[in-house]
Amino acid sequence: MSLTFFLRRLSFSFVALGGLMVLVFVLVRLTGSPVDLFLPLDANDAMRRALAVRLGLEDPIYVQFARWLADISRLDLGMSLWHSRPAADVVFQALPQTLLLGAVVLGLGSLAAIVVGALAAFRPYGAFDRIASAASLMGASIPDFWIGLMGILVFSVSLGWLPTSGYGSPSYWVLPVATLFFRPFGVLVQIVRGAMIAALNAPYIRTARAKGAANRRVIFIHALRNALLPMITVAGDLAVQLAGGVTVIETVFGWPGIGKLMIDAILQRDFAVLQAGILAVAVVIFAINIAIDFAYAAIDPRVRIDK
Amino acid sequence: MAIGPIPVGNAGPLLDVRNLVKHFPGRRRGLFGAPSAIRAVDDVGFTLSRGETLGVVGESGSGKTTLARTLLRLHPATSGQAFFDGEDILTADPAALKRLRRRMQVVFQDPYLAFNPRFTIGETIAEAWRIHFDALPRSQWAKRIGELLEQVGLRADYAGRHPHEFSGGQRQRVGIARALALEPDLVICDEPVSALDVSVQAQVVNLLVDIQKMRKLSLIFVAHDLAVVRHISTRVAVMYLGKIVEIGPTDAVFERANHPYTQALLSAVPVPDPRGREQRRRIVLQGDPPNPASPPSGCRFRTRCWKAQDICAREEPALLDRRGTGTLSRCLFPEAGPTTRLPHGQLTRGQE
Amino acid sequence: MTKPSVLEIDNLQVSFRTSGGRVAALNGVSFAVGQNEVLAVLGESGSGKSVTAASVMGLIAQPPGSIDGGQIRFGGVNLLALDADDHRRMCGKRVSLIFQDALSALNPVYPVGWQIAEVFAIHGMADRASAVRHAVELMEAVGIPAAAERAGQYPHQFSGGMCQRIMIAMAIALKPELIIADEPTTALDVTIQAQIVELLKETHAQSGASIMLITHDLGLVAEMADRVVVMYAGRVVEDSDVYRFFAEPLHPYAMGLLASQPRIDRGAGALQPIPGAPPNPLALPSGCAFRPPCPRATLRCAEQTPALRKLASGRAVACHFADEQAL
Amino acid sequence: MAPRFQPFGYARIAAFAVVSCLLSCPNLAQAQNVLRVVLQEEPASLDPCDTNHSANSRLLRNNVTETLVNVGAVEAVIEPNLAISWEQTSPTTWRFKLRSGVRFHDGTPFTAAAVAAALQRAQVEALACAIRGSKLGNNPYTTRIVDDLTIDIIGRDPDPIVPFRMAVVDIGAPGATPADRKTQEPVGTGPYKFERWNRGRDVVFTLNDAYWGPKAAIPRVEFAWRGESTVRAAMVTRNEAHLAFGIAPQDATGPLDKTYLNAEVTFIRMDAEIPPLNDIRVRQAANLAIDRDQLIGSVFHKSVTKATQIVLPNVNGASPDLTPWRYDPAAARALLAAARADGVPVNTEIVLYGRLGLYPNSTESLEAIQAMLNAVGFRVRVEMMETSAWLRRLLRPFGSDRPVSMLQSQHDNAQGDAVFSIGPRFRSNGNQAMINDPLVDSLIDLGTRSTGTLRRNAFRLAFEYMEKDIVPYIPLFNMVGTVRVAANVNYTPDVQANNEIKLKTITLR
Amino acid sequence: MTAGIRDVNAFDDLPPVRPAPTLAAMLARDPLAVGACLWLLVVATALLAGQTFLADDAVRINLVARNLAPFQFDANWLNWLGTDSLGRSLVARLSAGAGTALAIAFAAVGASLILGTGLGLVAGYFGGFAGNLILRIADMILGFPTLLLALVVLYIFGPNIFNLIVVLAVTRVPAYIRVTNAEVIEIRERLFVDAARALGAGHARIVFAHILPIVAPTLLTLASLNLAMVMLIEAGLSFLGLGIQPPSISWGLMVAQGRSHLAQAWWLTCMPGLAIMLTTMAFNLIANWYRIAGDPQQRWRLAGSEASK
Repeated sequence: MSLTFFLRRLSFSFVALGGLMVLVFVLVRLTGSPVDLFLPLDANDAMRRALAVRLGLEDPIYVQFARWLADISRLDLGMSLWHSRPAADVVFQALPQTLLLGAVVLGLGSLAAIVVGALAAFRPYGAFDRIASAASLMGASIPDFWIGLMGILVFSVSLGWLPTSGYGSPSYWVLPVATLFFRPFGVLVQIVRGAMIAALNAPYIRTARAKGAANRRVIFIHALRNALLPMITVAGDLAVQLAGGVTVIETVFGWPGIGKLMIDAILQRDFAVLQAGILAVAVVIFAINIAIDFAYAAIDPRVRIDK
Repeated sequence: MAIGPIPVGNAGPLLDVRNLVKHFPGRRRGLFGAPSAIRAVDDVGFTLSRGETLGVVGESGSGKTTLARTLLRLHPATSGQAFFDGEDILTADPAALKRLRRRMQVVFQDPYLAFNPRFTIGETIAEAWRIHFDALPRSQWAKRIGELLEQVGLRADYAGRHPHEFSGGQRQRVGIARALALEPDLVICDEPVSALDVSVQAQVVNLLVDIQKMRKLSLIFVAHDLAVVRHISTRVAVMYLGKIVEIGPTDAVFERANHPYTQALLSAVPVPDPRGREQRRRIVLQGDPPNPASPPSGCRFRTRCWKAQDICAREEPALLDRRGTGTLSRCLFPEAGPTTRLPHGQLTRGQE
Repeated sequence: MTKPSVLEIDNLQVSFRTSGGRVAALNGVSFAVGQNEVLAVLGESGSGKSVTAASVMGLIAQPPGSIDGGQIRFGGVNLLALDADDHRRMCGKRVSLIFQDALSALNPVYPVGWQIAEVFAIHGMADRASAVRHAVELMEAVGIPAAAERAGQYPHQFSGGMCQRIMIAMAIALKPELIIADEPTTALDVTIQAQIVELLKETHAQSGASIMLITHDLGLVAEMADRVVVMYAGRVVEDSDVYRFFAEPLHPYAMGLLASQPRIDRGAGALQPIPGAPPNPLALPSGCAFRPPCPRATLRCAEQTPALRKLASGRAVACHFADEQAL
Repeated sequence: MAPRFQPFGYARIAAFAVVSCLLSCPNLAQAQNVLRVVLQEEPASLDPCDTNHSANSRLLRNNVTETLVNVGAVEAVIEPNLAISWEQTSPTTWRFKLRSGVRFHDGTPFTAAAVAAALQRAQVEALACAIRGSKLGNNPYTTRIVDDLTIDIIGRDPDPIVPFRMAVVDIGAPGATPADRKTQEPVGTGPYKFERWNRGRDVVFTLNDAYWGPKAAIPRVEFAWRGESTVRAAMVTRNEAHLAFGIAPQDATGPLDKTYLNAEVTFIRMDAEIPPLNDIRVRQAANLAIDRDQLIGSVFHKSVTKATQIVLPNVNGASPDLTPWRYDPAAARALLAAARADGVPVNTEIVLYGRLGLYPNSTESLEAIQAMLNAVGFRVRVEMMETSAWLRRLLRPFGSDRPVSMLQSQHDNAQGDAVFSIGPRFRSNGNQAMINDPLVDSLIDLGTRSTGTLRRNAFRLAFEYMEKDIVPYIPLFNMVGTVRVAANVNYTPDVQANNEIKLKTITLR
Repeated sequence: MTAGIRDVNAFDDLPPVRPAPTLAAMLARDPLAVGACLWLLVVATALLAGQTFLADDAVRINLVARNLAPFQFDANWLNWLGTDSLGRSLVARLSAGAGTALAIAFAAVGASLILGTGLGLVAGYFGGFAGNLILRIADMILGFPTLLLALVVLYIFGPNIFNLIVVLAVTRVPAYIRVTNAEVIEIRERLFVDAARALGAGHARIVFAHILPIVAPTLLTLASLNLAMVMLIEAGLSFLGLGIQPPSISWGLMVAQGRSHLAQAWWLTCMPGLAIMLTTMAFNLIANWYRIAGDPQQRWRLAGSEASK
């Protein structure tokens, strides 16, 4: 990955981010005003108008946008109407829990997928492969919110082994992580398996075998590193999509993360939090993409900076 | 034979290529820098008469395939002209180009990739008439497909088969049949036999030679296999890094090569005869060819040439017949090269 | 042969499962590689020459492949009867392999020096530091300039010829008794081919290892081989010393092959191709596989598969009608 | 590839660490000195001036911050709290005597100045306090400090119910409550001190040892939130919590579940301005078509009672004499037939707007009601929506090209005076009113201006006139709430439990 | 005719045409795919029933027969899978939900398939500024969580079936653009395309006769996978309250509604969830099977073992 490429990618990301923010800014304001939601039912027109004026909602949208841009340039993401706090605070309080959950899920999912996928690829269409393929397909097909509810029903309500929901000690992590685990695992097993089959059929694997390398060495040193490349790409996409899956799971498990926050912000028309949240998600995704580029470069010398 | 000879227009060469240049964009320099150019074909010119076969040889990266593709206008040329029967291929408008393509056909290298796997052989051949709908009335398609298949040595009833059912050699025969469907004046063959086994290769070469003679076709035969080129060509052009370094009558080039690169190339080809191999000496060039994105100044071969002198870096030799042998070459110091006729020849060894 | 053999292949039978059904790739292949000998295995695509090499190296994927019978004796041991690990320990150490397309035969994600040094690591022959030192020495030995510096570079930074040199370095690293070179020059340009042939010759001269040269290139055979084994449709049809082979080939297929080869030292003139299509492994004719295009074929050829007969001269041929006197 | 490779032989390479030791279950409720309460939703703010949101007031009201007076839970009468007495000294002025010896949690004394500051702060435009909207009306109040423990509260307009209004103004410590922004760390005079708010997880209160009244029994209280009724209920069963509020009817089946009348009344508003609902017979038919008995104990909790009007009968000004609608589908059909005969377009499709999650089984209740209405000949289509969209249908301006509709609604009058309910819904200029009747308007105006019996009777007349002669609503039920109480906790929820969890009354066994 | 041509030979007989295994035969070799097809058949039957004679049962309220447990086969068959909290037959509701789920999935996938393929062809075949722009926009959409995107958009434009289909289609379009683009770029460079161009073929002929038929199997596999994905996303959105709105019936919504009865009537959540999972899995399995069956290199795995020899 050359510096040029990196810079170009960076500039594209900024343009995309800017476009996204304009879009979100305009669109959320089309959904109506937060005033009715925020004020009690019995509030009169004067009070509603006063609040709207105070929130700047009476101004033309380009004035609002200019103001928002000016605030952004001072690193001010605005005040949350409902939380009466800076939206940035609200978002950054929720972000770590989501990132942590996503990282744990993706980490475990990738690890398990690598092992299962690699072993399945060793004997394509063998017994282990068939079982692993069926299991991974099932994993990729499970609606996460459903398996989450079933998990609560069985392990918490009926058996009482695990806490029902909430955020805290490791036992609180088991159900959410297990719930979110299936899909990335299922998808990644398929990818790793495919990539490993391709890698194991590559000429350089014959070379390694001809050198006398043992199976373990062939699989984990020669084939795996090559097979990781497609996996990393897909894992990146999964990481992005996980942000969506987390939303559902946070709702089910009362997980204090950014997904739940965004849902609430949407329902409450808390524009500042919604905008800050989307900005945060976009920045995280951007960071994930950069990390993937670096991981790619670390694994594959062909994409590194040419001397 | 159902179709008579194509009426020949004005006299003069069928194809006249002048100063043909084809650059490919290379890596971009810096964030806003202009991309560098890979000079795949650089200032190439030659003429081709009716009924003549020009062999184009060179190693990978020499630009021989790019030359063929540019002449077919499969990609646009950077500059230069290529007159086909007086009409410039490179600037022809779509209608004119379509007209030209009817007279100018191609046989590709890889018989596995050159066919749409979903078409039957018959459909593949008939596609020509589908595109040039006035070439042959639809009622005659089936009959003509059968004739063409038989002409290239296949059974007419194979028209309904799919390419994957055929062997490489058979597929290449179909490729020739497809090229002949429009009764062209010129067929450009881009490495037509390099993917084939030796025994099959001979079949296809013979077929091409026969058809060429029978139909008074002009052929451009692009290949890296010097033995095949020698066998089929009346004239040979040797390319190195986008330039023609030597061009002349086949026997002259093969037996009295002027250019050191041609000499090295000829000497490198192993001769299928073990007698006297211990005494045989060959020119072994050192190192790899330079990067075509930044070719050496002056003579492009100087970096690997054992005769190179200072002037070779400053001055680019023109393509001239310096020794009056009928062969044009781009070398300031041409001399009669080693002959390839005698297996026991004493050859100079390249720089050590 | 008077020379003792390093490798003896005896009645080897290998088949593969394909969409068209089970295909026999080797129908009882037998030949031997003598010590310090360069043996060329000559054949066209589908003749089974690469499958033979893969069988020796234990590279037949099972499934879809399966080794149905025969023996591969290396140094007196039947490799096919060995435990997979024992077989593996022989590969790379006592017998090594050079592939056709060196660029793709090198792992793209590891430095070339590492890949050469790995040979030592796999066979526990050197510690890390000396393995790397050996690797650089080997790169120098095969003619890679600035070897110490280039050892840290990756395959994609090398040309095809350089990659083939690295493959050769890898193959000679542990001073094996046998080097199998599977079409080592096919993917290369002529001038680079010449370089690699020179290198192989030097390597052979210096190491004294036997070389089993798998190729379809008659020129290369003439250039390098001491003896030639011709394969056709999964069988050995001729086994001969190289001079007599080129002078008077015994098998009709070998004759056809020589006649169809265009030669750079001869001008225009019709080639004499072997007529017809190459054998379809899914539908081999009964009896002799070369029967359909063979000018000498009789009814006997369809009824009886000719065995590989040893002739008085030490040559061997699998044809009912071939013998030296007849020529 | 070697034929003898066994994939499972290598599984040990990736053997996973055994994590089960980490999975010991929390058993928090076993601790003797902690009360753990699980609620439906986390408050957005913990500012004393946002106690109009029940998520906020359930935590703060009379636990951390206190009000001058309280409204009784049984009879809607005013009881002393931080004020010990009050009197109306002029039509616009009320004088409150404050309790002495009360200190805020930060140590500062509770004085008239603190009351003045809290009231002023609650009315600051820029703060957008939640209590300002409805509870303080549109009447700006000023204060006059008479002495440290006496304060006059003065309205711009005459206001006969200032004490009712003061029951919703929580008083925070002036020194610890910034005037220009919301506080996240409330400081009040109540029996519990705010300790921390771990956002997304919990809020913790600890006992205020210096409380002016009888001290509470439990040293520490933790609040948490879960969206699912099932989960909340399970938390008590599983000893993760002591009190779980908002248990849905279907979950409220165990011996631990305590049900309380929660001051909520649910009903359906009909758009009486558009045919066919502009015909009273059609509106009456809709009421007669609902089989309320069927709904009780199925979709609604078995303890709900049939509503007669949009407030509870014990509210000041409500009518105790109204009776619930009977279920009479035949009569409903007859009324519709009569209306149809008069050319009323009875077959027009009526949209029944519902709000998702308005109360447990909100959607199902509307589906059932839709079925009942359609059974007598209506053509009703349910459309469920989230709050914002629902509000657009609930509140003026309604828009002239709207479809004819019914709208699911619910109202909570915990303050005890009908004025909080009647004006916005029935007066012609009310922001939720779809009727325009001069008699109703004048009755409401009369009641609002008056006190005592006159006020009560004016409102009562208005309610009765409306229910009999206008029928703008389909009253459904006086709702109940259910709280699951752990066996070792003494807690009895009252009618105010949706807004107030009276922690000082709770003890552990 | 062949005069003058040497070596026309008599030995190039091709083996007789081996009949390619039919799709049905290849399907029979994969028991999982057979199971998937059977399940989809069940779903299709239910779908038809749900649109016709079960339509009324799906909304018929019977407060007496509330929350009946499943698998009581002595009862009315409509109640074999239990009833919901309003006493409605789960069999009928699941059948009605199948219609919603599949209609949305097929509409969204169909729309994105057509749109994405078209745009991908433009981007891949013509490239240039427009192509680049298409790819960048696709990147942008793909670079954001589908569910979150759908959430915001549905929230803004209102949750109804049409908007849901549009949103799901738009979020899936980039996948087709990318795949089509990548494949077209590769196929465009294949020799047979050059051969067609050398014959004088125009863009239309190259795209529709040569490129599209080669890309189609890949796209169909992707579409099958996307059917599964779209179903899951639709279910998730309905679960969050931003997809199908009650009283419409969808499997995801049924899970959401059943959630408040989790402790008393597990089947309200479990049955629709299983339906989603099995259907999703069926699409995935068929995609998997087709990936092998549609690939001549892999097809032998689905051929009769030694029998064909």
